[in-house]
Amino acid sequence: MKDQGAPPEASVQVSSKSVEDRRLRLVNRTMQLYRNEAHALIETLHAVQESFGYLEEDVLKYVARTLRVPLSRVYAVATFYHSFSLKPPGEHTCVICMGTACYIGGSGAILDALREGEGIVSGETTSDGKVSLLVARCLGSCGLAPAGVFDGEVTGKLDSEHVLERIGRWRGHEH
Amino acid sequence: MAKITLATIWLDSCSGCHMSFLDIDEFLIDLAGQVEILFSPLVDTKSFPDHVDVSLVEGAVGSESDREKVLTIRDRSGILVSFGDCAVTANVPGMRNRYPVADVLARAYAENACPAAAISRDTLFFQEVPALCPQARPVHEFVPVDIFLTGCPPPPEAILYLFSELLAGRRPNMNGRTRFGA
Amino acid sequence: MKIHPRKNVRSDLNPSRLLTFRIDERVVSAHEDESILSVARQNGISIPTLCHLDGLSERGACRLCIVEVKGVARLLPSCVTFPRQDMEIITASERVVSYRKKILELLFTERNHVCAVCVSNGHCELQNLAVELGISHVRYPYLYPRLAVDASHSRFSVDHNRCVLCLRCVRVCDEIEGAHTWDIMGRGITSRVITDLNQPWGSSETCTGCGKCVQVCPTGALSEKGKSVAEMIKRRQFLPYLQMMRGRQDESWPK
Amino acid sequence: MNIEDLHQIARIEKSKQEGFQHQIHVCVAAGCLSCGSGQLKEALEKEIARRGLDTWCRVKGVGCLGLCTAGPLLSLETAGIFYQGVKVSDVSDILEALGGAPVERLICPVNSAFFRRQVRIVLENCGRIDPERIEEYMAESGYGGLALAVSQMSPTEVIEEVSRSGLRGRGGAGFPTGLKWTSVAKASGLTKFVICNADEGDPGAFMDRSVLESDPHRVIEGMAIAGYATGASQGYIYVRAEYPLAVKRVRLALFQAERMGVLGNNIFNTSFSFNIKVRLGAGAFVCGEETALIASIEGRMGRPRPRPPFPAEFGLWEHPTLINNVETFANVPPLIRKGGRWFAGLGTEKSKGTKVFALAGKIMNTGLIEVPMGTSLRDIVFDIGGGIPRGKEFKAVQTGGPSGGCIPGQFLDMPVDYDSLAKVGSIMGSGGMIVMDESSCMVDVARFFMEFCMSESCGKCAPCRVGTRQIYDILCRITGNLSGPDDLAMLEDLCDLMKSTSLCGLGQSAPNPVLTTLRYFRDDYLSHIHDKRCLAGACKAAREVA
Repeated sequence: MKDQGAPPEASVQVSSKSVEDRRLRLVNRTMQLYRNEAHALIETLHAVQESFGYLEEDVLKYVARTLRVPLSRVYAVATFYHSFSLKPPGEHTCVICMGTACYIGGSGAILDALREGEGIVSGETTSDGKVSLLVARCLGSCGLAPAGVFDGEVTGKLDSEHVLERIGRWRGHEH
Repeated sequence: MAKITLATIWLDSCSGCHMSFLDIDEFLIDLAGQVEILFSPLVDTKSFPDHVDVSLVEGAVGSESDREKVLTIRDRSGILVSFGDCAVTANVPGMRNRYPVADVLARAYAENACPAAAISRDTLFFQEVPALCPQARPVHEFVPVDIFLTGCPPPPEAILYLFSELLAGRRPNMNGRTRFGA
Repeated sequence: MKIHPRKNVRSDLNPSRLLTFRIDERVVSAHEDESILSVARQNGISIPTLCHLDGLSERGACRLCIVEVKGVARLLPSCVTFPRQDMEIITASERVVSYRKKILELLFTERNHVCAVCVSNGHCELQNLAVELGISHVRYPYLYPRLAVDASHSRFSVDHNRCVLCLRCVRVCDEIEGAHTWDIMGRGITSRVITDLNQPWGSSETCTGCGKCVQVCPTGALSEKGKSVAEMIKRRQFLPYLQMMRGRQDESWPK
Repeated sequence: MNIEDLHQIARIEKSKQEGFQHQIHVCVAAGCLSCGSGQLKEALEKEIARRGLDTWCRVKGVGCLGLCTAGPLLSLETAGIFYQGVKVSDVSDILEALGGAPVERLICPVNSAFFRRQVRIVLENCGRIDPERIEEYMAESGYGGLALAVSQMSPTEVIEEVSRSGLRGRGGAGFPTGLKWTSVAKASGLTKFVICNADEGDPGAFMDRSVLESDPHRVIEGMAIAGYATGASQGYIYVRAEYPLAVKRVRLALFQAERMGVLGNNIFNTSFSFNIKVRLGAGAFVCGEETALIASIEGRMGRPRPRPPFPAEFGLWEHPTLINNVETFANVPPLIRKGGRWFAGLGTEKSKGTKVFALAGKIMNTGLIEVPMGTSLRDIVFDIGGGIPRGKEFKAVQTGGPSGGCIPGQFLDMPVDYDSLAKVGSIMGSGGMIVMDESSCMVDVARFFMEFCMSESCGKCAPCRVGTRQIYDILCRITGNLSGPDDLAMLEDLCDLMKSTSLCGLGQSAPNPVLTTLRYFRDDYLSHIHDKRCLAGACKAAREVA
């Protein structure tokens, strides 16, 4: 009988990665925590996203083998949930809240201004790789509408000039 | 009994539905006795008459000129029949709808030209022919349609049935006599 | 892909009750674990379906098999609804039929179903349903999405323009073939069936090339290469047999 | 830990707190943190240490003080004074004023209706205790309800108490909690689960986040009581990954609860054992639906499946599962401590207790409030909420998020409870309340919600997958003044289709914002369609038309 424990080729194909890439530590720890069971998939993808910044294809394959989840299922889960991204993020990340309160408060106009002023559309990264623009469903900071997150820092009561100014600074030009 | 007046037209289509119409063969002779064709690619008339009892519209609405025609026809027809899949669903002409018009023209008249033509993209926009709309759409998105005759083309039997019912003064029920892509 | 309780295997140890109820005024009797859809079909009453296929797990997703049950305000999908004693089911009320038509019309608008140039023209479940329900035209605007055709596999091709997202391919690959090459990426209107990591089918490492997905596909979305318009006829008589063989209790025959 | 230990910890904590003459509470919930309350707290601590005041004055980070719009907020517990919009530069003034006259320019009026008219059960500890210390929760009778339940009541008695209270699910639909617990308790099977739904997905709602950030132990205690009552020994908290602070505080609280022995094996020396794990959501609104949430915990795509079978008998990993939302669980500990009859004394005949609302939009006092069920919309919007800013006219209040509706001025005197809201075509939802003034176009609001539902639709059933897109397209055409004569009829037709034939609650309720705006604000639609003009002046013509 063939040993069913280790999925075939798993160690061979990703050995270079698992040994050298320190970023895999958090991923491995997460999977071990759940004894490599398939239901750890979403938690593991969170770990991948956190340590790699996005879901790299090789890592997805590695996760699929380790948790013994079909490749297509891993991809399906990764694309079903909006927290995960398959593309590397820009140097900086700007999240604009499009929750109801923020929308009523004018966050749509901020997005329009960003599109016109900086040529960025939500979900995309500027061609210089500096800034990724994301839209949040609701940050829960409705009291501060419209709100946004600049590199992890929540900021409230935004307006278009303020946002354009910050993004301009990140990209190294003035408005 | 007075003859019913008929108009037929093809818009954005291949004229196959009209060919299928001709395929009713010997019944054409019977029909000729009961129907007067006032306007059609099959007869030599330049302008659409003020009123016809029945109009068969073949083809999707693919250009501004098609749109104008269809509005006129609706205005001047008692019963408007969406004649064939292109009219009902936009069918094959609608397959270009996913792409910008300029790309479609370039693909058809430059890239796929044989021998490879030295046509630049700009010269593809001729002034002499009606400009294409961004999309080819079904007739009923522009005007109310009374009868839908699906099929690519609709089978001659279905066309014959349509006429025999209309001539008997009934509104034909096309269910089961034809289908999308028939 | 387990999304629904497995049917109990009936045996002397696990007897199932026999119920009497009405479908379209007709008195029928069936076991409590037989779906309304299956009982109706056994009694010659046809209910349109798209995602259901004998031999695969139920999904309850296409909503075409909805029926009315007396005393229940909501419409119930007959493929995953089980009978109760004295239940009164109406399979084709005016209300239900009008909803079925609308759902089918929405499906026609969702992708680019050009029957005239389709390999499955004349042998397509979507097309047949349109005839069955008497759909003469589609009242909602067509969406004309831009979708790809993947012909990288040596024997088969997938045309997303003709996919209705019934996920029979995903289920047959997982439940019967055991490969789970197919799944569905994204969500909502942007959902799309994929092989492996959304890579060309031909480059899939997991596909066994068995072709079951092609045979169960209700439309021309999955087809065999070399077939022209109207030439693709699906054969799927193997399915109930395979399901029976793979689901049998005693794993091997006495040798 | 036994019950005596619990009382002992509470006593020690109380006397420790009484040792301080002044306690300065700084709000460190997400709202105030984002206006700089973190730095403020640090500055206060430094300054107190520098002045050597630390023996009689203490700075404490607390959960949400409610009035998010005026952050950073600060309260002086003993003096009963609230300061608003406090900056680091105000620190020395505040400290100097301790014990004397308060700093006039920072004062936030506590006797205003915003504070006066609230009745706090779920939020009783919000803004009063440090959410990162279990001892403070215990000092406020925390875990007393669990102790009482496991040591002196049978599981059946606990459920009877919950049923007697008339508590209904706070997640939206308002299903009677006692009934839900009964069916899980009755379901056969040795393994059962309790799940706390903290996937607060409604845009414009932040009640659950605030409760988890401000008083996480209350939810944990509620879940443990539910576990005892239903026979479950494992719980899950499914929380949005977008709430990092809430996740952090819940994890810390779980760690403390396990260390203290109020979670784990043989709780309060009984045979009852209960553990809780945290699972992160990953950005899918549909996971608020029970069966989708279960699929997500199992590591799959959050696609709902047809019910029945209900999770109560066929849930997580096919075992009987109880799913309640954060606020429902948060109501349980006081309900057990004080009795179901006490709880039933609050609220209206069919909606008992209180409800937490997140007030936002065009309103003076945005923030978190808790009021008895049956309070009128007018009281909430104009009295507690302080009315509409800049002298604008009230237009509508939106409740229930994308599944709810827009309620016009004519219903302002309606009592807010499950049944009244349903009667006007909306729902209670999880408690988001967004106020709109005359500058909002209701067609645009409907379009906003439909865009939300379209991109959150899981895509499983055809009516929702394609229906949301078709409805969205129509609304785009209308707001862009490009609509045809049949569009309104088609809109109503598609809404009816989705309501009647969609698989899950998301699809069935997605048309509600459209239907209520069509019913109450038809003029907004007609003006766009016939006059090609936006009545509110909010819509740019022909924008974003697909």
